[in-house]
Formats: sequence, C-alpha cells, structure tokens
Amino acid sequence: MTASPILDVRHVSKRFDGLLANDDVSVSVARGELLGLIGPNGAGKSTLFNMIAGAFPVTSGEIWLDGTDITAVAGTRRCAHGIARTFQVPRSFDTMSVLENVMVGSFMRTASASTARIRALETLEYVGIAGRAQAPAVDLTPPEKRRLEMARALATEPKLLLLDEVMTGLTPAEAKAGVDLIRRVRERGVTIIMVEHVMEIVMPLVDRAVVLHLGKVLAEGKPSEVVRDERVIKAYLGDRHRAA
Amino acid sequence: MTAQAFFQVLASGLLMGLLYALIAVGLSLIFGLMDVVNFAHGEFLMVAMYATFGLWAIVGVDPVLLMPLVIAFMFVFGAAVYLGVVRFAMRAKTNSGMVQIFATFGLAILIQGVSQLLFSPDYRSIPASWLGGRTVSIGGVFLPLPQVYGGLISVLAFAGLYLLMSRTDFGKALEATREDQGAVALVGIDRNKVFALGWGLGAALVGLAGSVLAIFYYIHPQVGGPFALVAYVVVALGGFGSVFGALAAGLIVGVVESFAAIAMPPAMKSIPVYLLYLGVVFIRPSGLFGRL
Amino acid sequence: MTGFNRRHVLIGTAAATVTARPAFAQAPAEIVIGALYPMSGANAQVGVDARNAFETAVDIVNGMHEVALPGAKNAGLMGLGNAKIKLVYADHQADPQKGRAEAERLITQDKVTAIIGCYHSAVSNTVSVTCEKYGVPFMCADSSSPSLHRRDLKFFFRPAAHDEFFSKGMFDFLDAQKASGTKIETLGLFYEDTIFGADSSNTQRKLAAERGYKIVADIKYRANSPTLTSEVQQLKTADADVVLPSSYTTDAILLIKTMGELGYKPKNIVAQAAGFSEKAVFDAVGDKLDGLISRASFALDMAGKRPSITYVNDKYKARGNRDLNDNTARQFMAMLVLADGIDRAKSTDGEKVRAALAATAIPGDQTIMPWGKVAFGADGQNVDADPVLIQYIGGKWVTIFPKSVAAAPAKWPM
Amino acid sequence: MTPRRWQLVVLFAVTAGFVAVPAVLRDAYLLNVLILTLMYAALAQSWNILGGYCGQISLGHALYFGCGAYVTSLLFTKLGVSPWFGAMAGGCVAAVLALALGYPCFRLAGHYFSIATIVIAEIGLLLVHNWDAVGGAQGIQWPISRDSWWTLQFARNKAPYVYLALGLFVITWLVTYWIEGSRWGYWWRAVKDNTEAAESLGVEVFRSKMAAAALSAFFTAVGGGFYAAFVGYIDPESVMTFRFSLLFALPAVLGGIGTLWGPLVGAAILIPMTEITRSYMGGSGNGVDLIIYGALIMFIALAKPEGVLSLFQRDAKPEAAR
Repeated sequence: MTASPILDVRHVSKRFDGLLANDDVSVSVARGELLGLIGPNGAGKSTLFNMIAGAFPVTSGEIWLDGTDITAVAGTRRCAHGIARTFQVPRSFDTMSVLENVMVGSFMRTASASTARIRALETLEYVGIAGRAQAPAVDLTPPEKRRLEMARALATEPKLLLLDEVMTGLTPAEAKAGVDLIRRVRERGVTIIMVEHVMEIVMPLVDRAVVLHLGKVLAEGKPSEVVRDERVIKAYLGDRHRAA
Repeated sequence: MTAQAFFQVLASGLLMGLLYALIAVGLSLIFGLMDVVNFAHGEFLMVAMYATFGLWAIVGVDPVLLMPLVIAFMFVFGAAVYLGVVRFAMRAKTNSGMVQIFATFGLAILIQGVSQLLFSPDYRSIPASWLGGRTVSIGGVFLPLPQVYGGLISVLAFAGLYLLMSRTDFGKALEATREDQGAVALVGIDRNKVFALGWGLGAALVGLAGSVLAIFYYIHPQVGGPFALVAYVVVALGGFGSVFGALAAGLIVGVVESFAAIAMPPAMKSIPVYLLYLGVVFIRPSGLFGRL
Repeated sequence: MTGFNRRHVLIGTAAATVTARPAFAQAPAEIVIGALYPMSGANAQVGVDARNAFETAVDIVNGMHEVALPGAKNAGLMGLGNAKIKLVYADHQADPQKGRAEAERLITQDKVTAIIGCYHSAVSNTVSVTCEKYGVPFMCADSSSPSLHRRDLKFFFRPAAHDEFFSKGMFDFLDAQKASGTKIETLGLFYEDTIFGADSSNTQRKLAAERGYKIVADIKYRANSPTLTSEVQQLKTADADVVLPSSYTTDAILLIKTMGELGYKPKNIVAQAAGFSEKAVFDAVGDKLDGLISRASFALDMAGKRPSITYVNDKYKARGNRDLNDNTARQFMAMLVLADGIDRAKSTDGEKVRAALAATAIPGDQTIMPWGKVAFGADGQNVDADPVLIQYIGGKWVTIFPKSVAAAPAKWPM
Repeated sequence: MTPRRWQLVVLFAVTAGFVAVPAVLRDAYLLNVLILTLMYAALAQSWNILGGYCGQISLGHALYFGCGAYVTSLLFTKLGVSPWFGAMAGGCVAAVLALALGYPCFRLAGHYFSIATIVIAEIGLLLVHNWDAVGGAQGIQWPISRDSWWTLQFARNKAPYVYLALGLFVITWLVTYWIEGSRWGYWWRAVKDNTEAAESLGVEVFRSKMAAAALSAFFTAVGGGFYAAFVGYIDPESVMTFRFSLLFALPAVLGGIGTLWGPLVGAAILIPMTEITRSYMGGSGNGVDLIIYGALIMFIALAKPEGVLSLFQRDAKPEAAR
C-alpha cells in the first residue's frame, strides 16, 4: 500500500437552495482502506456520498482520485476512473436478467459481449447469486437485489466502491452474510466507503470511521475511539431524542 | 393593428384559453393522481358534447340547464372507464405507461365507432339556445355570450377545484394518493375508490367543457382530436399534475394562438404554440408549474 | 401515360385468367360497380350521402322509369341483356394508400367493371392510377382538383366541372354584376389548407389578377381548427366587397358562427360550394346565410328546365331525408353516365367500356344538371360542364347565373 | 447452438416462408395486406430500437417517415434519382434530424419527452403542408412508369413489393439482433430501465439515446421511402400525421416492446385486423369496423400487457448464458 491516498476530498461544500448540506468537509481515504461514513439523519452523509459518486456537482472544494482531480468529471465518466456505487434503494434493470444486469457493469472494461458475460458470471459466483443468473432481476428478493447491486458495481472493476446503506432492512443472518461479502471484496484490494446510519453494523467492520454532523466532520478515527467520543454520543443521542 | 382589433384578439384568445384550460384540467388531474395519460381524452369531450346534444334533442331543455345532468353522466362514465379499462392497464409489471396509452387509444377508437353507430357520422349542432349566437359588444370588442359563459364556468370550476382539493376529505385523499400510493394503502384509503373518483372528477370537468362547447360548436365523432392535442400541450406546458399550471398554460396557449393567427399565415398558427412548449420545457423540463 | 409494356400486358393476361372476367357471349346478370368513399372518419357523412345518391341512380337504371334520363326507361342495361347493376362499397378513410388498396380489392376480388369515387382528390389520385394499371374505368364523380385530369390517364372520366371551371363561373358572375353597375372591387379569400383549398385559391388568385379585382384578405386556415376567431377578425378588418370561402362542413359552420359572434356581416359571400351545400351547415347556421351565393353543379329550382330533377330528388329524399346537393347530384349523374357507357359498350371489358365512355354524348336535357352536354375530351374531362351560381333565399336555393338558366336576378348585397 | 443463434434460424425459416407466399398467393388485395404487415413490422422494429430498447417513447416518428417519403419522392420526380438511393438519402437526412432534435429533447423525461416528439412532428407536418416547393397540400405524384426494379414501380405485380418490405424487415431485424447482443444493446436497455443506475455503471446515457435515435430515424425514413414508391403518391396528410406515429409504436407494444419478434407479431395481428375490418365491414358507414378494431386493441393491451409474445415465453428471456 502506497502512502498517497486513493481518495482525497478537499474542503468540499454543498449548498441546496440556501441549505448548507456539506460545510468544508475534508476526508482522505487510504488505498485498500474500509472507511465508514456515519452520522445521524441529515448529517450530510448522502450528500457527500453523491458528490464523490458524481451524482451532483460540488459547490466548492475539490475531489481527487488516485492523484487526479475529478471534481469536474461528470458522473458517467467517474466509473471509468474507477468509482462504483450501489444505491440505498436497489435500482436493478428490471426488464433484464440478473446476468444481463451485471454484464452492463462488465461492459465498462470490455466491448466484447462474450468477455463481459464470462466476467459477469465470475462476479455473480463471487457474490454468491450465480444460481439466479437467468432469473429476471425483477423477481429477486431484497437481499438478492443488494447482492446484484454489489455484483454490478464490482463488475466495473472499481478502485473505490461506494456502498450506500447496504445493510438496511436485512435480517441479522442476512446482514452477517453481507458483512462476509464486504470483507472478501476488501481482501481483493478494493477500497470501500460505506455509508451507514446505524453504527452497530459498521463499527466492527470498518478500519476507520468518519462521523458527519450537521454537514461537518465531527470526528474521525478508529471505530473504538469514535464510539467513545463525547460529541459523537451527544449527536446520536440528540438524534434519538428527536426521533422519539 | 388598431387598438380595437388588438383587444378583440386578446379577448378572443383569453376566452378560448379558459376553455382550453377547462378541457385540459381533467387530463392533468388524472395524470397527477396516477401518472396515466388518457389518450381518449378528446373522445371524453366528444361524448360530453353528444350527451348534451342527445339530451337537448330528447328533453328539449336548454343546454345551460342540462349541464348538471351532463356532468353527472360524465362522472359515471369516467369512473366506469377507470373501473372497466384503466384499472386493468395498471397491472402491467413493465412499461405500464405504454399499455395505458394503447388501452386508452383503443378505447378512443371504440368510442368513435359507437358514436358513429348511435348518432350517424353527420355533423350535429344545437341551432337555437339561450346563448347560442348571441354576442355583446363592449367598445367595439365583441364578446360572444357562449364563450363568456364558458369562461365563467371555467373560472368557477377552477375555484371549485381549488376548494375541493384543499378543503374536503376527498381532496385530501386525492392529494395523499398522489403523494405516496404505498403509504395510502397503509392508512386505509381504498386506492381503487380514490382513483375511480379521480377519473370521475376528471371526466366531469371535461363534461363541463363539452356542455359549453356543444352550444357553439359542431358535433361529430371526430370532433375531439384537435382539442385533445391542444389539451396535451396545455397540460405538459403547465406541468403534468398541476391544476394551476393547466389554467395558466390554457390562457397562454389561447392568447398565443390568437395572436399567431394574425401575425402569420393562420394555417400555421399552432407552430408558435408548439415552439413555446418546446422552449419552456427545454429550460424547465417539468413545465411551468410541474413537479418532476 | 407511357403505356403498358409487353411484360405488363402479359401479366395482365395472366391476371385476367385468374380473375376470369365474364365472357360477353353470355350476358352477365349483374354488373358490379365499386364505389369508394370515406365511410368512417371526419367525412363519413359524405360516404353515407353518396351511397344514397348511387342507390337512387342504380334504382333508376335497374328499374323502368318514365323520366328523361339515360337508361331510365328500360329495366337494367339493355346492351347487356337487361343486366342489373350491383354496387359494392368500400371505405377509404381519406387515405390515398387505403383507397388504392381498396380499389385493387374491388377490381381483383369483386371483379368490378368500373370504380366510382372518391370525394377526396388525394384518394381519387391514387385510385385512378390503380384503375389505369388494371385497365378499369374510373368515374370521378365529385373530386374537383384540376390536376386530376392532367395526368394522361386513359381510363379517367369526370363528367362534372373542376375547380378552374367553378372559379371561372364565379368570376364571370362577378364581372356580370360589375357590368350591371354594382361596385365590386375587393375580394377576401378564405380557404382551408388542403388540396381543395389550394386549387381553389390558386385559381381565384389568378382570375382576380387577370380581371382586375383586388385581394384584400388572403387567409389560409388549418382545417378543423378549434377556433377561427383571429382568422375571421382579419376578414372583418379587410371587409372585402365579396368573401370567397372554400371550406368543408365543419369549418363552414364555424366560420359563419364566428362571423356572427364578432359582429361581422360580410357584404357578400360567394362560396366554392363544398360545406356551403351541405344540409348540416344550413341546419346549424342557415338563419345567418340568407343571400349566400354558391357555385353549383346543380340547382333544384331548375326543375322547370329539367323535369327529371323533381323525380330524382323525391326518390333521393326518400332515402336520405335531405335534398340533392352539389355533391350528391354529381354522384348521381356520374353513376348514370357510367351506366350509359357500360350499356353502350355491351360488355364489361374495361377497354370496351372505356371506349364507350370516351364516345359518350348525353345531351344536357337528359341530365339533372345545368350542363350543356356530357362529352369527354381526350383527357377524360367533360368540356361542357359549366357550373351555375345559386343563391340561398328564404330557405331555398335560387339559380341566379348564368342568365340563360337564371330563375331570378341576384339579391345583391346579400 | 445458443438460444440467441436459434433466433437466426427462426428468422431464416420465417423469411423463407414469406418468400414463398407470392408464389402461391396471387390475390392482389391479400398481398397488399402482407406488404403492409411486413412494412409496419419493419417500421415498428425501427421504432422499437429507440422506444423499446432505449425506452425513449417517441410519438413523433411520422416526422422521419415523412422525411424519407419526401426526400425519396422529390429526388425521384425532380432529379430522376432511383428510390434505392432516395430512401438512403432520406434515411441520412432523418438521422441527422434525429440527432439535431435529440440534443435538446433527450434532456426531457417521460411524458414531457413524448409530448415534445408529438409537437415537433406536428410542426414538421404544418411546415410541409405550407411549403409549396415540396408540393404543399397537393403532395407529390409519382409518374406512371413501366415496371422496373430501378424505379421500384410495378403496375400489378405485388411480389416485388413483398420482397422489398420483407427485405426491409429482415434488415431492421438483423440490426436489432446485432444491437441486442452488443454493448450498445445492454446500454440502451439499462438506460430504459434505470437511467441513474446506468450512469453509475459508466453507461454513456446521452450518447446511447442519440445513437438509438439516429438509427431508429434512419430505418423509419427508409420505410417512408419504400411507402412513397409503393403508393406512388404522397401528401402531408397521408404520410406525416400523428396517426402514423401511433401505428409505428402500436405493433411493438402489442407484440412485446423491446423484443426481437414483438414488432412482427404485433404487426401480423394489427395490420390484417385493421385492413380486414375496414374492407369487409367499413363499407356500411355505421362505425362497426371501428368498434371491433378499437375493442380488439384494448383487449390485447389489457389481456397481455407484456405483449402477445409473452404468451410464448415463460420467464426464460432470449438472452441465455451459453
């Protein structure tokens, strides 16, 4: 692992119609790292996530990927630079089969349909839904859909994988299987950023956590340190109080 | 152009615009409620016109008095179309939009055929009525009474619609259903019932327009087409689902068309209207007042 | 017509063996004629009316009638052993492609001897070409585009006038009015954006220039438009001495209603028939049309000079619950002309019927029309189909021009 | 052999079947129905490229159809250019037009896009209607000429038109087949199903839409060129009205949108139904033909929302592994 970060978010801000969703956020992610991006509701996690993925532009600041300034690179092109993502609510291609869904991802790195098919099958094997390859994507169960999203993203052969609340709504058993999968992906050398609302799921899994609160970085560090941070506890408690 | 001619063209455009808005708002309402474009909308208008004509011929009462009957008939008709046709079109798992378009398109042809069978393809009109053919002149600007009546009805309908949407339980149910169809089922609102009522309401609004139009327009099985095209443009220009947008866009289309027919060869008067639509959506992709 | 090449003729013969036209040694009991009209869509009523006109004509041909019309006296067609005419109807929905396909079906499946049609000039265009290819006569009853007979078609026949005749008749009338001291200087053209409107307005524009009338309004409008207010406003502003509308039923109703709504009373209207001869228009706005002048191929009040008119009109009215008008009279007469041709051909062979039609010579008093006679030029156009002008007065049509047939002088201004 | 390859075998068999028809069927009317069926199958397949695969529901394809018909007719009647080249030229003009219009229009979504296509086609119709240099309302008449493959004029012989329409269908089918198996095909379907997800996977959404539009417009216009040569007369009302735009989409929807065989199956049901109800019931003028026709469209749309083709396919999609 080299010292230079794979992702460098520098002083990024985002403003929506007067609302400051991200305020001077700087985050650096090392190669091969598994980073948890956490925070209570409305902390600005999704905003930051979407700006890294390129779904919408930054208001100010810069985003660097592997030594390249990608701030101005359009969303479609970020995938070619090596950023892949999943969606909070899975967005499968419902008129296509599972295999075809993943092939769309494979086509990022090859124009040949036969190569894409082979790679897609390998990826399906890897995420553990190869048996459903021919099923219409629309017929998958919710956990299967999450795996499909993961497979599709992995098929683009990303350097950086962005996971948006992939554990939400899963049963404990399903979540455990999901955690295993993420570990294995990470062992392949893919850098991962996970956005999670519920801390309990991510903390045992991630190398490092960044806590966002009210659009700013509140704390960052080892999970064990972060969960003991006074400010973090307060922010989350406040959130719970509000929720109650 | 003299000032008098200017105001005449403006007044004519506004009166026609109010009618366009009234024709379009039912379409917009149905769309906003459930994301369905009714391709038989022009035929709804035609049915309302024939209903007015038929009642007039049988009962012999002035079309103005027949209006409530026509609205009631159209309400039932619209609800029946939902329950008998559209409900099934919505079951499609994929591309339900296209299925709805073509189911209602088939319905449109069917209605045309039935009208031809029942009323013959001849051009009908209501030659004598209280308002028909009467006109008032204000400073040399002529305001035909049927259109003035239509304009008033349109304004009242929009006011009523506003109250209905904001003040009644039915309006709230409509609003809730369009906001979130899944959540509605949870709170126990019967989705099918709301949709059927929505279609009834949409058709009743077209019925209103048809009962006015029958006073001063000819009636035949194909009469709906040109109005439907205007209605689609009005709805899209105003923003799908926006009631106020339909009113604003109807007026804009009426006035633009009216002036275009003076400024250029009238055979091409629709072109500025179409260009206006394109110009607006290229800048605002969800129309003037639409939510995307 | 570049003519059929050898191969074409061979194919034709091959087709003939398949379709097996009746041999004329033994006269057929029925002569089938195809009638192609819009039977659905915006102009379906035209098809329904045409049907009644044709049935009336066929009734007269097939039965024995004491009336001065060709083929009326004896039952059926004498030349073919009193064979009866049978009509087959088809719907072209105003689509040239469908018209062509239906024509082909009528020719090959129903084995029609001739086709009559088609109201829409665009459809008559493709149907006549199809008939030409199959060597089947096409009787153009009521399409009035002048371009139709200028295509060197051998099997095309039009007994009625075309738009140039009609417009010329209208301008002759205007000239005559002017000569008698009426002031007519300015004209307002109002025409739909179709072949009909284009043909009509082009001729009118040309004639106006030649004869020294000033066109103060030249308004081409979109047919079946939801509103004509601004269009009429322009007519009103121009306030021409004569308004010349070329409109079909729907727009004619809307035009007159809108004129009333805008408080515009035109000084005079001289219409290019079409909508202004349809019952629906007078049902709707007849009260506003008193004094309207229209060109016509037909006038009911000429019954004095043409006794057959009353006879035919009564029969037609019994079927269609309306009087004969410009269109239906032309349709009726075209059918008689066609029957007369087949009768004289003594055959159902296309070429023979064609030759017989080309030799048609029906004197004017054997028609219900004001025509001098029916005799076709080499292009298939009847050269002696001069129109008349009629005026709508007190709910009735009165022939006002030309003088030779006029029942009364024109009421001017309207 | 992969299931995909089997599709080629089916195509071959279907083509062979159609080639044989004119040898046994001589009836001009029925052949005419066959020609229209194949032509609409080809046109629906062209529409399907943009509407079915890429998910951009155009209801303005009459513009491209008219473009092909007009360019072909003008080149032939004014310059004597063979319709073979005329149709190609018309196709190219339409493709360029589609790119120019796609640039702003593909920013629009859903019904706003569809209405924009309707409106643009209406503008085209009105312009041609009022443009005297291209015949205006009077249209363009093809001269009556001797039978020739060069001018594509055949007086009574319908077989050449059957083969031409069949050829057009086979070509559009093969192009669609090739696309379906290529990266473009996957991209287009991804764009149709979920644009945002497609973008996140590096799919060139805008380029995909533009490519699909150009290809779709090209073949629609070639079909227009064929139609002009076949009918021998065109005017704006008979080639550019909204009715045509619907007729291009309808077979694809009825047969199965975004499928290889949907357009042919849909056309094979719809066109004979249209023609036969009109021919054998339309003469009465009482509208019964419309009632039956409308009811059938409605019935098919409601009974088989995924298209008639879904009757034959369980859940196995044609794209199978190997």
